[in-house]
Amino acid sequence: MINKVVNNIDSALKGVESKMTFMFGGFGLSGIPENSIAALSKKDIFGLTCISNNAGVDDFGLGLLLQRKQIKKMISSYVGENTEFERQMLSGTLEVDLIPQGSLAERCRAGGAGIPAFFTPAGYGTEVAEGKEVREFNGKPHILESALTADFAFVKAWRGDSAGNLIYKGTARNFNPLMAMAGKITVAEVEELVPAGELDPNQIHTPGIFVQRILQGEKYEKRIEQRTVRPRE
Amino acid sequence: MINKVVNNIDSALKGVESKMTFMFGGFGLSGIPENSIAALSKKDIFGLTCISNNAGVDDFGLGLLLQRKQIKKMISSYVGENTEFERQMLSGTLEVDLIPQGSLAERCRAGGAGIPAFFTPAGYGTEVAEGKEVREFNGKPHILESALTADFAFVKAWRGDSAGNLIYKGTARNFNPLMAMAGKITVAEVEELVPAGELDPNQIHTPGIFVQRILQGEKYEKRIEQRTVRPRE
Amino acid sequence: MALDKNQIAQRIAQELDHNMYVNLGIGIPTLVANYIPKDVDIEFQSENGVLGMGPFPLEGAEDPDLINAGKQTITTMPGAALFDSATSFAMIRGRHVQLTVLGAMEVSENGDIANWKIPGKMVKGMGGAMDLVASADNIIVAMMHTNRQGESKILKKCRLPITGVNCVKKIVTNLAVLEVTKNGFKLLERAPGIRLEEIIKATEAELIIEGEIPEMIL
Amino acid sequence: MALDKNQIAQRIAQELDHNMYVNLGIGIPTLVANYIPKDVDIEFQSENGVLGMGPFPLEGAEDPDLINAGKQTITTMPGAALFDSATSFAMIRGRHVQLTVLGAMEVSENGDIANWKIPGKMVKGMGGAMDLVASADNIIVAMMHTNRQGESKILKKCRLPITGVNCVKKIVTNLAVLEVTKNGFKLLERAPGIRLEEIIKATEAELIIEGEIPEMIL
Repeated sequence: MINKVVNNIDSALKGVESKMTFMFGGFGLSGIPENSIAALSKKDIFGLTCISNNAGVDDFGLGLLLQRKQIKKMISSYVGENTEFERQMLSGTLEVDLIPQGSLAERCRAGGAGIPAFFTPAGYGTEVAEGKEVREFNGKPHILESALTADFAFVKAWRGDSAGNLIYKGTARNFNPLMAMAGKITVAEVEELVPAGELDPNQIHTPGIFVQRILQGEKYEKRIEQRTVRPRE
Repeated sequence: MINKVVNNIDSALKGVESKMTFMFGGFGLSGIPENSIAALSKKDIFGLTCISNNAGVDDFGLGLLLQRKQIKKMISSYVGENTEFERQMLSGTLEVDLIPQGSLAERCRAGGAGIPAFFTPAGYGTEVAEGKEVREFNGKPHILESALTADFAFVKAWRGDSAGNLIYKGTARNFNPLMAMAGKITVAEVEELVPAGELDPNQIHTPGIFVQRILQGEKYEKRIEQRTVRPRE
Repeated sequence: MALDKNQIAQRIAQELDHNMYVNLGIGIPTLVANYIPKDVDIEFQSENGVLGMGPFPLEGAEDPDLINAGKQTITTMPGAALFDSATSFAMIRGRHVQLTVLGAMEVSENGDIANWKIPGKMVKGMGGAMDLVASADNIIVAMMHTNRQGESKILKKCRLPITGVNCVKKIVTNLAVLEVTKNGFKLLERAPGIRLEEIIKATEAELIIEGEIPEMIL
Repeated sequence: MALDKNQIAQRIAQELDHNMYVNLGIGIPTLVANYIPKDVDIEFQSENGVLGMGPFPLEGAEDPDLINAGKQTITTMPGAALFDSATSFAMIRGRHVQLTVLGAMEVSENGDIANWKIPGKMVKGMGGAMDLVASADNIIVAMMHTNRQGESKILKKCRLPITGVNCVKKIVTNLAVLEVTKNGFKLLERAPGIRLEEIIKATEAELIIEGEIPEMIL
C-alpha cells in the first residue's frame, strides 16, 4: 500500500505557487474542498488560473480567492452568484472562459485519461465553436475539444483511506472524480479518513492512484445555496 | 421509477436478428453474460458481428456461438483460447478485427457517451494505425479512434434492481459498464435481482438509464480459466 | 386567457410519455414535475449527477450533499442513482435522456435557441444548456411568447447569441403550442380563449396555420 | 552464468522505487512480484480492473470474480480498488501507472518493441500491450537475449510487426542489462560470469560500451 496521508493543510498545499493552474471539485457550494480553499486564500499566491464549474459566493468557496484578487482567469460553465466576481469581470481584471458543463467534465476526464482531444456536438454553431475544428459524424456536426489538466487538483470526498481511495456522497460527487484524475498533484480532503482496508474495494469512486495527498478535513460548513423545502402535509 | 424487469430469457432477447451487432461484457470468462450467450446459441440467428474483449473457450462463452458458426466477425483485443475460433479464422470464414484493449474500452464508452471520435496514443506506428488520422499533441503522435455501438449489448452484473441499476463484483466488472452504455438495447442479467430502493444510490456502477431490460439469471457456472493458487504455509 | 407559468408547465406535462427519462431546466420547466399523471412512470435526471430525483425535502430534512442543477435541495426516489458529471453528460450527449425541457429567450423557425447570453449584460454562462440542446432527441421550450417589452421571442432568426442549432422540436408559451417543422413554426394549439390574431400579432416569424386550431385542454 | 527467468525477475525488481504503481505483463514480468524488497511500497495494477493486487489465493479461496489480466485467480491487498476497463486504461494512458514491465519478441535500438504478432502464425491479439507501451513513462522489457534458434532479439530494427515505437527504456535479459539511449543500446551490466564477447556476439545491434561493465548484483 502506498501511503498518501498528510497530517496538516500546509503539507497538503506544499508546492503551490503563483501563476499555477488549479482545479476545484464541486457544483455550486456542494462538494467543494472547503479546507483547501480556505488555506489557499491565506497564501500569498496570485495570478492563478482556476478551473471549477462555478466560482463560489462572495464569502465562501472560490469567492475567498476572488476577494484577495488571487485569480487571474476562471474556466467555468456557470458563474456570477458573486458580486466581486462580476465586478472584476466587468472591469476586465478577471479573464473568464465559459465552457459547456458537459464539455468541461469530459475535458477534465480526458486530461486524466491521456486523451488529448475528442469530438462533441455541444456548442456547435455557437460562439463556443469559434476557432475550433468542425467535423461531421453520422451527418451531425461536432467540434473538437481538448483535454484539461492542472498543476494541482483540489477535491473533496465523504470518506477516504490512507491509500488515497475516495468515496463521495450524494451529488457532492459531481466534478470531483474527474478533476482528481486530471491533477498533476491531486489533494483530496475528506470528512472521514480511515486506514487502508476499511473501504470496500468494490465501492471506491476514485482509486487511490489518482490521489497524491489525502487529508482529514478540519471542519465542514457545507453551506446550502438554495434551501428549498416542501410543506409538511 | 421505470420498470426494466423481464421475466424470462425469451423476453430479454426479443428483437435479436441475424446480421446484428452485439456487445458482450466480460474479460476472459469472468463477468460474461452466461445466460444470454447460452440462449443466443440456441437461436437461428447468423452473420453476427460480436464485440467482446475475448472470444470464450470451445465449450463456454462465445465459443458456443462459434460452434454454430453464428459469428461472421469478431471485434476483440485478445482471442484464440479456442480451437474452433482458430480454425474458422485461419480458413477465412471468420473475420477478426483486433483492437488495443484500452481503445476497445474507450470506444465503447465513447459510443455510449455521444462522443463520435477521440485521439489516443495507443497503436501509433503499428498496423493498428493504418488508414487512421495521425495528429501530434504536446509533441506526441496520436491516432483518431471512432466510437463503437451495438444493436444489443449483453452485460452481467452481481446485483441489480427493477429500475435497471447495476452493481458488479470484483474484476467481473471489466467491460460491462462501458458496453451497457453503448447498446441501443442493453440486456443486463444479474445474480440477484432486488426491488428498486434496495440498492444504495451512491454505490450504483451502472445507472438504470443505460439498461433497457434486466433479468434474474437462471444459473451461473462462473468457470475459472486459469486457476492459480499458492501453497498453504 | 393567456396561461400562467404553472399552466405552461401543466401543458408540457402532457408531452411526457410512459418510461421517459427527462431533464428539466431551471424556471418554468422545474414546475413540470408537479403535473405528471400518477400512472405515467418518469425518471428525472439532473445534470449535476442524479437520476430518479424526487420532490423537495421536508423542512429539516435538507441535505447539502443532495441538490439539483439549480442548486436547490432535493430528495431521491426508490431506484435512484448518483454519479459524476462526466457520466451525467454521457447520459445526455449519448441520447439516453430522451426529453429536455428548458426555457429560452428566443427561438427561431429553424429550431435554433438562444438562452444564455445578452450582449452588454453580465454573462453567467451556459451551464449544461449547450450539451443538452446539442444532444436530446426531443427538446421542448417553455417560455413566454413575448418579452417584457412586448417583443416576440418567436423569430425568423435569433438575434441573441445562440445556445444550439436546429434543436427545438416544440414550444409551449402562454399563448400557444408551436411545432418546429422543416418549413417553420406550425401552430398546434391556442391557449384557452386566445384568438388566432393575438398569436399572429405576438409572433415575428411566419406561422403555418392549417385548418381549425384547437384550444389547449388543461 | 546466464540468468534464469526468476533471476531476470529478481534483477528487474531492483528497478522498482518506493511508492510506484506498476503493471506487470504475462510471463517473466509476473515473477517480479516475488522479489519486491519488504520496505518498498508498491501497488500492482492489472488492466482488467484492479489496483492493489495481492498474491495468488490459497487453495480453496479462488474467486471467479477476481482475476488478473492473465486470467489467473488473485487476491487484493488492503487499500485495493476495483474499476472498469475504461478507468483502468485511463490510469495507463494518463501515465498514472509509472512502470510497465513486459516481455518482448524483439526490441530495436530506437526503443521500438515487437511482442504481439508473428506473420504466418495464429495471431491472438495485442490485448492491452499497445496501450501500455504507448503510455507508460518507464517501460522495462524482460526477455531472453536470443530466441530458440539462437538469433538475437536485440536488433537494429524490428523485423516483426511492432507493438509500439520509441518506448522501451531498459531491457533485462539472461545475459545483460541494456539501456535504450538516443544513440542506441548502452550496455549497463553483465550477468554474473558472462563475458563481454558473449553479449556482443548475441546482440545484432551495436552496443555502446563505456568503461568497465560491472556484473549484476542479485
